[in-house]
Amino acid sequence: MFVLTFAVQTIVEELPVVVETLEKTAEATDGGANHLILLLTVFALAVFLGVEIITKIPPTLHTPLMSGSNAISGIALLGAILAAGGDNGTWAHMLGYAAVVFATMNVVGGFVVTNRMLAMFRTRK
Amino acid sequence: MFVLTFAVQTIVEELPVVVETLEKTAEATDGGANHLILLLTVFALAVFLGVEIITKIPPTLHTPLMSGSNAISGIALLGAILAAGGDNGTWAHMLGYAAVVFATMNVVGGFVVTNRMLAMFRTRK
Amino acid sequence: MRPDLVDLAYLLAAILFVIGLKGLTRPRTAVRGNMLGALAMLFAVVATMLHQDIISWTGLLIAMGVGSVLGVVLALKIEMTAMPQLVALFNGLGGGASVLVAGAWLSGKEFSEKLASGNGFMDALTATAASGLIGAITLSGSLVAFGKLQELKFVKDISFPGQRILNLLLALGSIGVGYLMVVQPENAQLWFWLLAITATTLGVFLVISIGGADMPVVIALLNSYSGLAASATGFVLNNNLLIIAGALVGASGLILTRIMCVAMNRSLWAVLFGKMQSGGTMLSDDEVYANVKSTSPEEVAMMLEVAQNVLIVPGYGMAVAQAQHTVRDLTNLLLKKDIAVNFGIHPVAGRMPGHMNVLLAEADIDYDRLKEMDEVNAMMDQVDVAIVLGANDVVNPSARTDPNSPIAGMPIIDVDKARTVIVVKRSLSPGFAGIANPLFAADNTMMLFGDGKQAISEVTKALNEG
Amino acid sequence: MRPDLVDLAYLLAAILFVIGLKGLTRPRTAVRGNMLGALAMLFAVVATMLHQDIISWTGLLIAMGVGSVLGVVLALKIEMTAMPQLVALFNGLGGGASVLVAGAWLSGKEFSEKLASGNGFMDALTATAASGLIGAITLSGSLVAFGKLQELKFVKDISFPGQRILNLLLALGSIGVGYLMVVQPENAQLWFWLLAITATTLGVFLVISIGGADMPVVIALLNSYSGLAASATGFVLNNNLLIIAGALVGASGLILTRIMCVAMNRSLWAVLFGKMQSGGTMLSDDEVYANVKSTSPEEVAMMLEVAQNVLIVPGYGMAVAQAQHTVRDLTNLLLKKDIAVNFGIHPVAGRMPGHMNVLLAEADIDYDRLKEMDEVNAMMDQVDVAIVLGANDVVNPSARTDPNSPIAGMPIIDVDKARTVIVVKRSLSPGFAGIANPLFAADNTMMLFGDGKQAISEVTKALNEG
Ligand SMILES: NC(=O)c1ccc[n+]([C@@H]2O[C@H](COP(=O)([O-])OP(=O)(O)OC[C@H]3O[C@@H](n4cnc5c(N)ncnc54)[C@H](OP(=O)(O)O)[C@@H]3O)[C@@H](O)[C@H]2O)c1
Ligand SMILES: NC(=O)c1ccc[n+]([C@@H]2O[C@H](COP(=O)([O-])OP(=O)(O)OC[C@H]3O[C@@H](n4cnc5c(N)ncnc54)[C@H](OP(=O)(O)O)[C@@H]3O)[C@@H](O)[C@H]2O)c1
Repeated sequence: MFVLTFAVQTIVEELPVVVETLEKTAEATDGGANHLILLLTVFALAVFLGVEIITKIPPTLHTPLMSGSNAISGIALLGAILAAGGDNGTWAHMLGYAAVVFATMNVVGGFVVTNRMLAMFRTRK
Repeated sequence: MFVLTFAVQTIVEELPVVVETLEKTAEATDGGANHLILLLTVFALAVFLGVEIITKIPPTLHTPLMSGSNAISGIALLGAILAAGGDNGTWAHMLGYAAVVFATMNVVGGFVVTNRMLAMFRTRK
Repeated sequence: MRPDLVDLAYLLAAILFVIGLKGLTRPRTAVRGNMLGALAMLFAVVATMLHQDIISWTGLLIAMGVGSVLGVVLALKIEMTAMPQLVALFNGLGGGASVLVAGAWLSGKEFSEKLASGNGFMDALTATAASGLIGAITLSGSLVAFGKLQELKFVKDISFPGQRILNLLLALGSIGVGYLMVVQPENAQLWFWLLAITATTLGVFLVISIGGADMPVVIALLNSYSGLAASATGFVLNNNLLIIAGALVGASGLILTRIMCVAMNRSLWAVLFGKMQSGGTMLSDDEVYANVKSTSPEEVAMMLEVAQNVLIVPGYGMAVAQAQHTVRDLTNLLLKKDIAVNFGIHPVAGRMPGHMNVLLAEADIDYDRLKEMDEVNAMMDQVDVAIVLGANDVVNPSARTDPNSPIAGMPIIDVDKARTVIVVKRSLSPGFAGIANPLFAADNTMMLFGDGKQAISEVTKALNEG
Repeated sequence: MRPDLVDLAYLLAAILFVIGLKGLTRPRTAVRGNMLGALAMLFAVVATMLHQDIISWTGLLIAMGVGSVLGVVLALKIEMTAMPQLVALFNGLGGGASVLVAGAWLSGKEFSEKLASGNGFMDALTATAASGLIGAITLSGSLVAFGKLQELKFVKDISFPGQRILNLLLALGSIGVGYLMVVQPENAQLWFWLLAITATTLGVFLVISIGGADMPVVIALLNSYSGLAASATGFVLNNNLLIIAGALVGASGLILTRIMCVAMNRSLWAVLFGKMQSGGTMLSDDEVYANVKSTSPEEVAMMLEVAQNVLIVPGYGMAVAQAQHTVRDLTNLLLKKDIAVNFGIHPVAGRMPGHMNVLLAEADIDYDRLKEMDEVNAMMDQVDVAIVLGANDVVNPSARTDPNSPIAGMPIIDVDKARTVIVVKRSLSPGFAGIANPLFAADNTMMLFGDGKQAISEVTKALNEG
């Protein structure tokens, strides 16, 4: 409860600051906002591409698709590696290592189990 | 012929320069090369997306597709506008205006003729 | 390796992911598609390890070794029937990793440099908050889903008055805290972990009240979230591969969610927030089941002997009983006797989309015999014997007949229109939707009570001897 | 408008383009899809006009006005049969615009600033060279294609010994000059225009030797190029909308090219560089056409009167004769007499993919009657009368029977297997592949000589009266 009240209070107090920060961000990132929009473009295109491809996948393959795409979502592993392996201090390293273990499980386990499922489909002609 | 000999000669002479330039480019664009790769990413995703969508278009609609996508290729119009309308000197302006006329013809004509064709398909239920 | 080379490697990996996903569109290329995906991941990991910012490898290799061993063991030990749980578990881990990465970034070098420089970096902070929020919901939601599917004792369907309001408050709270994080970068760590806790709680409460039958939808949705979380992390780290891979997964999850909702004829909103009203014209079980006839394996064998066209409709019970291999034996026997056998696959039979296909494929049953719902329904009047094997909701005619039923309007496989129906299950207890099934008491239905595997193998034996 | 807002507008426009293209996948949504594309373009143009770098509007508005008027007039005046030419012309203009934009950039402010700063900007220069190279080839190639299709006198099929070597030299020369441009930015303008000239010449020589029948493939390929040129311009200007739209067009052109090559059973390489060898077992026309029987409209009407199942196979001749409306009248009359009428559409009938569909749609002929090649071939033995209307190569049985024929292996519509075949054309002259057609002399074939429109309307009249 206390945290909540505090939070609400801070939000109200900070309101004028945000406008300023927004403007600062906009100025500072002239050319950088451009970069952000490029990232957004990449995101939007990838979503469209995903939709187009996935809608073509037949029902038979939906379970492998689910576990396969789940494995891909472990891509956060790359971020984990950078966090754990970089010059970042102990706390960041600890978080990073935990993230590496989690994400690796997701990635490796996901691909292996998907392969196991799909191999069943292959045995039949 | 003369031009050709001259060109070949220059190419040979310039060879050492290119390595240097390449390195300069790489250094100067640290973070900028990143930007180039983002642009390449956008390009690659768009190509894949295009392939996925276009392969779904039925033969009936191939002629409108051809003229419609042709209209879209007139998108160079945006570049033409920037060249003709910017602070660029007479020569660039002249080229720009010519490009604007050409590209507008491509765009407007392309969309109109596509619409004309497609409207025929619509009249039937 | 120079950052731009790493980026180039990421671009190649992204292209490999796309090609791999395209491979998944056909059974024949699916194995290769999955391997391409794994290869892309390996490639991306190696490129990242070579990044010039990585100062030590030992810890990383150990951590990855541990993760790999755990992952492989889980993946190889798991029963095919427990696949939904496993996906839920992995999914939660992925979401958790996103939260941890975002947290690590906030206490890392780049963040402190940005903070010191005094420049605004709202976009990165917003992405961090999003990554924490979505990742935490994915983490706790997936773990709760895992618990429900695994039928862990301490995970119950909990719902209480005011739950929606609590959820709304938690959601608003998370957004508020995220906002604070963005505007007060000096306290970013504090706010971030508060955000993570709030969102984790939210994830628990969101999923805990959803019935088990809807778990697959929840998992697909959470899968989509874990992709979005990875994308958000990509925005934080300015990493296009994370963005692309995350977006692909996000799209995949969303589409699977949609497919399931359509197959159940319910809106996503109803799945997530609507309670399954426990059924309109609610007759007591005694009334519905007054005229149930039961039968024996020998009698079933006799009926099969004289049939020309048999349809098998498998459901979740087949998965539980692990009866797929026994079913294969029965099928082969029938085929040898020149009796046509087909399988009617309902899109949401089992606990995952395509669940039945995987199991039947495991038992080497011919791909061509698996028919989709529409196809079987069209030829139902030519079916002499329909064997319903551990399916319940997907063959419940009240979906068609009772407009007040909770599953009203859900398309079903119309086995009740076959000449004779044999229902194999252990009792008269309901399926996951929790409602009675008038099919069991229909004139042309006979119940064969018992475990699916056992019952089918007895039928096969009787048929062999008879 | 701030550059980042312009970029945001471009992102929205790109999404609209994608959605518009998706609309083109179904006839019902195609009109809307095309309009969305046009809207996206308008949106992008307006955003660009508001860009802070634009200092004057007057000239721009005038130039765009002129272009729009010219474009609209051409688009509305053109006959549907001349569509291929029009696309070629527009395509050339688009390629030309890319060249001009790249040239303008080299003499613009940004370039001189970059040059003065002494920083490398190889990537932009490479993109400029690519834009000039591809754009120039597109420009001249498209105009030559236009000339051929329009049958302009001064554009002939020219091929001479050593042409391939010349083309190779021109290609190498263009690349060499492009390379010089990149390494000598101080002389960039000189090299660029030299590049443009070389590439223009290359475009002319590449296309001039390709036969008229292959023009549609060339146009699709050049369409793809014009997209790639726009993408390259996008890399020069750092503009993601140009990149995306260009890539979409590039993909579209490539796929259409592939579809056509597959339908003709020829490789792209053979289309571009192989000469159509003038036919293997080359019999003289006199030999092939010894037994040709001709018929009259009245006789055809009598045959139709007693037929139950009529198949009409239209080809380029129907487009030339503008016979589609007359065909519609005949169809309606036959239907009134309870005679089944279908249309067999070969994928490369006419001069563009889908050409026949557009024409028949123009005449309001029911969508369902248009059958694809495989479908008609499967039911060919039930066809009583097949009317071949101005088609030739696509019904030439030597594709099936003569392994040495230039069109050997190309899938055709097997009208020769129908009970009776009526071929409507003006003479015995060959189609675009330039080879004799044994169908015309087959026992079950009768020729109805005359202009397509005239002949069909006479048949209709006879049928009405008879
Ligand atoms: N597949 C998906 O993607 C998905 C997604 C969302 C929701 N769902 C939901 O899941 C349900 C699926 O329907 P369904 O018909 O497949 O399954 P169901 O309705 O859950 O019924 C399964 C039946 O199998 C029987 N069973 C359990 N263990 C057995 C054993 N060892 N041997 C024989 N029978 C056994 C059970 O009866 P006894 O206990 O009497 O044996 C039960 O009635 C639907 O409600 C659907 O909406 C599925
Ligand atoms: N559609 C595409 O996308 C595409 C792409 C690439 C290549 N092609 C090529 O184009 C050709 C298309 O085959 P097709 O069978 O449609 O056409 P075609 O083989 O070119 O034959 C057209 C026939 O129509 C006749 N004709 C012309 N004007 C006529 C009129 N006014 N009235 C009646 N008949 C008339 C001509 O004979 P007369 O002069 O005796 O009247 C000619 O034989 C193929 O070779 C194909 O490979 C098409």
